[in-house]
Amino acid sequence: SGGASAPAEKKTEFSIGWSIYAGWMPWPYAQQAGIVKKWEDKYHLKIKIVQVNDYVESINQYTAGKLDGVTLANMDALTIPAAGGKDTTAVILGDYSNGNDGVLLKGATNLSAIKGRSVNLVELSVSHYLLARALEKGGMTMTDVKTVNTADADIVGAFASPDVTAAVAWNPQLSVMRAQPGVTQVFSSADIPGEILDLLVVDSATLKANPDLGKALAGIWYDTVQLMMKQDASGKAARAAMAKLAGAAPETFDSQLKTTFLYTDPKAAVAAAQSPALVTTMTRVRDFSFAKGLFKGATSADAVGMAFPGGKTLGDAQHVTLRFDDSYMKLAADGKL
Amino acid sequence: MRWINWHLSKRDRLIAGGAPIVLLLVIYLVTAVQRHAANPSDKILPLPSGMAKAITDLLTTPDPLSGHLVFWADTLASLQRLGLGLGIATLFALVLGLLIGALPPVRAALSPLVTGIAVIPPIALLPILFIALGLGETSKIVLIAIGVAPVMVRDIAAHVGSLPREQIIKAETLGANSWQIIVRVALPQAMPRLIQAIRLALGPAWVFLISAEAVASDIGLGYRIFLVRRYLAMDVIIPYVAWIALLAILADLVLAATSRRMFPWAHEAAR
Amino acid sequence: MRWINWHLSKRDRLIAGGAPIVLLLVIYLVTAVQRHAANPSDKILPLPSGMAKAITDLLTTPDPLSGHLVFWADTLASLQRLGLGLGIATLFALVLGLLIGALPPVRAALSPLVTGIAVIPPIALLPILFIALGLGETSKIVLIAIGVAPVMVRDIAAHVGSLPREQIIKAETLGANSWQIIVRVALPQAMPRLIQAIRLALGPAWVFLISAEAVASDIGLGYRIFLVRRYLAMDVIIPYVAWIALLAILADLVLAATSRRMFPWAHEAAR
Amino acid sequence: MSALLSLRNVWVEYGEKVVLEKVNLEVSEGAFLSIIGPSGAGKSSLLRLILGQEAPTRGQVLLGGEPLEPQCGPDRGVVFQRYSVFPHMSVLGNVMFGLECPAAPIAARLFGSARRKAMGEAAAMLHAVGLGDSLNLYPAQMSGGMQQRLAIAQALIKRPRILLLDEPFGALDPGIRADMHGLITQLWRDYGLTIVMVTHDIKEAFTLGTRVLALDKRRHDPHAPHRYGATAVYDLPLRTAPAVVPPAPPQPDPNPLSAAAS
Amino acid sequence: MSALLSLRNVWVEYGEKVVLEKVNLEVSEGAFLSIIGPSGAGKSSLLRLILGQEAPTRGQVLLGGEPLEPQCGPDRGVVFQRYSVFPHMSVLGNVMFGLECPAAPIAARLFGSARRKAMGEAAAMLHAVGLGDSLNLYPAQMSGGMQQRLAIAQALIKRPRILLLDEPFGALDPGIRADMHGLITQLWRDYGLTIVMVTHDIKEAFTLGTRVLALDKRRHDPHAPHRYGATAVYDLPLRTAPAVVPPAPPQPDPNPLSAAAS
Ligand SMILES: Nc1ncnc2c1ncn2[C@@H]1O[C@H](COP(=O)(O)OP(=O)(O)OP(=O)(O)O)[C@@H](O)[C@H]1O
Ligand SMILES: Nc1ncnc2c1ncn2[C@@H]1O[C@H](COP(=O)(O)OP(=O)(O)OP(=O)(O)O)[C@@H](O)[C@H]1O
Ligand SMILES: [Mg+2]
Ligand SMILES: [Mg+2]
Repeated sequence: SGGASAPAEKKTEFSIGWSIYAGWMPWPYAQQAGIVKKWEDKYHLKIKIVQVNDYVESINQYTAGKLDGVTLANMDALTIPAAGGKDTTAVILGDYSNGNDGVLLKGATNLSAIKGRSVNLVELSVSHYLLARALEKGGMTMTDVKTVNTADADIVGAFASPDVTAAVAWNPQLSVMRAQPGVTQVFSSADIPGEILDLLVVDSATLKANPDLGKALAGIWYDTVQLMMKQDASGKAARAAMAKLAGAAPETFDSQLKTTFLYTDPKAAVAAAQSPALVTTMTRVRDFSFAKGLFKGATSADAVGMAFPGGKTLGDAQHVTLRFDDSYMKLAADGKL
Repeated sequence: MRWINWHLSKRDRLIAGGAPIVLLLVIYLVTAVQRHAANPSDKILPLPSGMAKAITDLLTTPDPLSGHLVFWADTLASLQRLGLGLGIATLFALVLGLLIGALPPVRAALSPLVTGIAVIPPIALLPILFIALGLGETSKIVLIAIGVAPVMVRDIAAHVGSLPREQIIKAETLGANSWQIIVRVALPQAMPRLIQAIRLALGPAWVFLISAEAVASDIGLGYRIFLVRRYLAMDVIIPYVAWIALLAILADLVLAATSRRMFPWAHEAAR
Repeated sequence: MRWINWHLSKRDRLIAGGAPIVLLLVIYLVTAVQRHAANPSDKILPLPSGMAKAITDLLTTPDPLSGHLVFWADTLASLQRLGLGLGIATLFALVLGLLIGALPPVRAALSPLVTGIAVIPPIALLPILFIALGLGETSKIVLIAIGVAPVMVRDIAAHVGSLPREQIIKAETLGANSWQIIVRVALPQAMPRLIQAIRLALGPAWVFLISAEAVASDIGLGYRIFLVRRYLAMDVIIPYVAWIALLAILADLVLAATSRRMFPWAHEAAR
Repeated sequence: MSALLSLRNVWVEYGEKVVLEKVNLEVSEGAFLSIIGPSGAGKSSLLRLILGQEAPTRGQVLLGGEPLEPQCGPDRGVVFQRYSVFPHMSVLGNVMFGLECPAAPIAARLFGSARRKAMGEAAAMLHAVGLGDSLNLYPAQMSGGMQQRLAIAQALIKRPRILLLDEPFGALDPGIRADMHGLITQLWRDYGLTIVMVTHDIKEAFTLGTRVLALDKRRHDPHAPHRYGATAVYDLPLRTAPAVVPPAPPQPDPNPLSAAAS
Repeated sequence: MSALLSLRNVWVEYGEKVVLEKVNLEVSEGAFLSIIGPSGAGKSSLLRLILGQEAPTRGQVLLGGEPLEPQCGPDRGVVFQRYSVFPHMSVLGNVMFGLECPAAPIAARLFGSARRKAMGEAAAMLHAVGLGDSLNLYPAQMSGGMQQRLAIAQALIKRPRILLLDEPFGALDPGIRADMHGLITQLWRDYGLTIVMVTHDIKEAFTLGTRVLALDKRRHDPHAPHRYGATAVYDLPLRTAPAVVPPAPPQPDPNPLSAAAS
């Protein structure tokens, strides 16, 4: 079980969980295309890429110590493993949602029409956060709407029901829902760029004992994203394969990629990790989470400590459980992997 | 004394029945304490103190929607859905089970359909349910009913169908028509089995209730469980599940007692 | 002819049984055509052509992981899990059901525990299950087993417990000890009921299988259904559900025939 | 006088096994037919045929000249060999059921004064079979003989045109058996019933019946015992129907024990 | 000679209802006790007591001087009033079961030559009760009398020390009944069994038994019929145990039909 204090031993076999989301499809593709194998051989270790169909369950499995790393959003990294006392390090800042999350209304084209409606969304998720930010920007508060928790697998079906008129969702569901007649996207993550981040996190103790794991993961990641972003046949084939793995048509997948700001260049990722905007974002996220009671039993938003590149911290510096580590991305940027 | 004849006293039965449950609780406690020694903020196996605190919170916090205390509001909402869903399923089981079991033409016409519905996993077709019934209470209640009714219908139909043929003949010689045989011969003899079927359906009914509340809801025990699952708050989930189990066991005991009281003839050993 | 005596010929039974199913299909078709007339890209009620196309795709595309064709790979994976889960549940039902039903001390010790497990909705404890057993096959099989076994155990136990007391006494006068009574008197008479219990458990077993595959899996009928649910691809979901229903109905028929063939004494009307 | 019930060349077979073969029988209205024969000869099977519970493999059963419908109606009453009463009804309820069915086609229950009248009638019949003290028991709380008497009371209260009795007095002691004989004879005479009774008590068969039919195998193949079935080997007419010459009611022995012990 | 079985001031009550009161009975080894009495008197209840199936409300049942354990063992054999055989076993299987249990404590089945020997023994017993042609039938495929004979064969094959028979020949025709009488008497004599038999046939009670016990109510309260129970009203010793004077086997009537019809 993964506690911050648990001494991790050196090992050679690791498992990384992923679930279906446009920004995370490079992982299974890397395995399929042999990129994982290449980096495994280089660092003499084994990395199992494990699909977990249910996103929440993949995080739970990581928190419970059954996975060494997992793909997740910044907010969930904070509220689930980190708030649960599991010392977690974000190794890769993969992308930010640039329209992959959105607020949809039926029969209205303006955000202000949301007032008084029931909004279906996955409560306490980034959708909830997005809704809060949307309301804030529209001069409203959370009390102006009523939220109905809706499972992400069922939200498309639910939105097809006539009595559901407002919803917040992410891709791929979002694009299907938006395609319904009479539906307008009135707010999206493109309106708050860089706030919804998608990360690859690894258990801090494991990483400390096995720094090669971080290097291999960074190697795999940048190899893969650089391949998929090529505008030639090989890039197209890679994207088509990813679409298939996600159960989507290639065109749908491409359109989802358009609303995903992928940090294909490690330098950009390092810059984003070092930027003070990250601290601002995380402050917003944790204030929202604390207000929603996601820091179980804590008396203040400072209960969970976060560390950023360059020694900056946020919250309880004595109990840092979420670390943004840019060193592996930097190695990639410097070509030293 | 052969085991088969070894009837325990009431006291011994309580002790024997309690022992494995207490043992499981002790195993849980020991494991939880160990985990907490390793990681004081372990979420997976919360300590009783943590659970008490979490539940106290829910017992004292009013639900923003209804103004009632969260815990009771959840309980009430879930029990209402469960009661309606099980009630509808019971009604179907009784009516269809009797007709299918007693009347060969109805059996021929409906039993393939019921078998078909029984084997279609309803959660796979949720979107169709949403379109037809919306996302409100109806679809939750219908999901429970569709989930448990087919098993109950088939159980009652099989039971009625296996009533001794002599009883039917006897009733016919006494001037009973099909309807009278159904209401006076088949129905009363199906009742104890119906109660047994409800008892067996309680577990699956909770499963479907929780699934329904997980899909789309803003109140209910299943809603809360799936909501807090997002941050692995086992300190809420475990007491909620224990509470569900307690409610279900109470219902089970009440049903068993009702059957013994209302249908004494079904519980006397035949002579 | 009274309805209660109106036994249809085999042909008439087929017609009567087929009619409501055909009717439902027609209603579906009409509704689907109407919806497509209003919105040609309607996803919720796909036309047969659309479903045929979607399934042909799955029937011709190899699965990237296993290299087998997706449809068959899914079917195989699911059937394997289902078979193992149901098999384990059946074994439990038989062993525990016999012991609880026949031996009062075992009943006293285990029946509260079994009732407790029966009423705890296993999906509420999914996180614990996956954490304890990992994301592999074990946890899926165990979910199915935990989901259906308690109902089966209680059913068999109730059946064995209601065997006429005279039979037990008779066996004892013939020199049988508890073990011999269990294997020679209780077990064979529990077998037809066990088969009936498996038939009734098939539906719930698929529900649990699909729930398990929805959470953690990369292959299987339930996985595929939940995967494409994100795109509301009813053109895949409906054929998959129909395929599940077909498999389950086949299993049901095979079980019913097995019971009639292996336990003829249980199917002759008592004289 | 035309026959009320006729069996024409009737065969009953279970798979390979021939149980009854070439049974020809004409039962006239008002007859009291006793059927005797060894265990397993097919006596109960014959009753099941007349009841419409089973159809013959070959041949025809005619009731009032019409082929028998394969279902049973209120014109026939039955006491099965294994006293089959409704386990979920009290003693009184079991007997009242036959009165309630024709009177209340929809509710299947009587209320108010009609109910009280039916209760009185049922209680009187139960007194006649000696169950006056057990009106509220359930069948499972009664002894074998009491259940048998309940089944008799249940069948008799309907006064069916044809009454089929399968060893109806087998579980009764001599005293009560004699009372039952008296009761049956009286009802048979008063209502002109037609009775077919299977019994193992030869004396009973001859005292009560106007005609005695013996079923047995005529032929026996020791290597294939199932090959031949039973048929009527004796058919002894004793008296004519009661309308013409009412049979004397049998005199029950007031103290069977002392008589036998002496 | 000390009693094998003694009942000391035994009462049986069901709730308010007193069924047996103050029953005192000593049965010596080797006795053949016939019990008679009206329907519902408590004869079957008495057998259930001796069987250990039920405990007396008051009083004591002693077996060989020891208080009876509340469970039944292979020293006692029983034929219940309602022929209770195992519905899932064939005729042969039903009878073999009693041979298999003691011989195969774990497998509960015999194999090879032991099995063939048991089959032979069981088949012989079934021939003796006239079921030699029905070895492979299931009970549901048999007539009432055939099931009763199966139950008799099942109990007899064990040659139990105490044999309890509850109207064992009720469903049999006179011919087969006489065969059964011969069979029982012979086994009783050959193996020195102790037999307690309930019957309604007074003649049978007196021909077979060495002692006849009549159960009936001594007192009767017409306003509260359940208040008083039955007890032994007659207890007639007829002969001593067979070891001393073996009773003559009854002579079965070769043609009961002609005898009765004459
Ligand atoms: N569970 C019970 N509750 C109430 N009364 C009961 C119960 N079981 C038996 N009795 C009563 O006990 C009495 C004796 O029953 P038992 O079966 O011993 O009679 P019996 O002498 O064998 O009669 P029969 O000759 O008809 O078989 C009956 O009057 C019956 O009503
Ligand atoms: N389902 C069946 N399969 C095979 N044989 C059967 C079946 N039902 C009855 N039989 C046979 O039919 C024969 C006649 O049975 P029936 O019950 O009519 O006899 P019975 O004359 O009433 O005998 P009893 O006097 O013993 O009651 C028996 O030999 C029995 O084995
Ligand atoms: Mg018969
Ligand atoms: Mg009796």
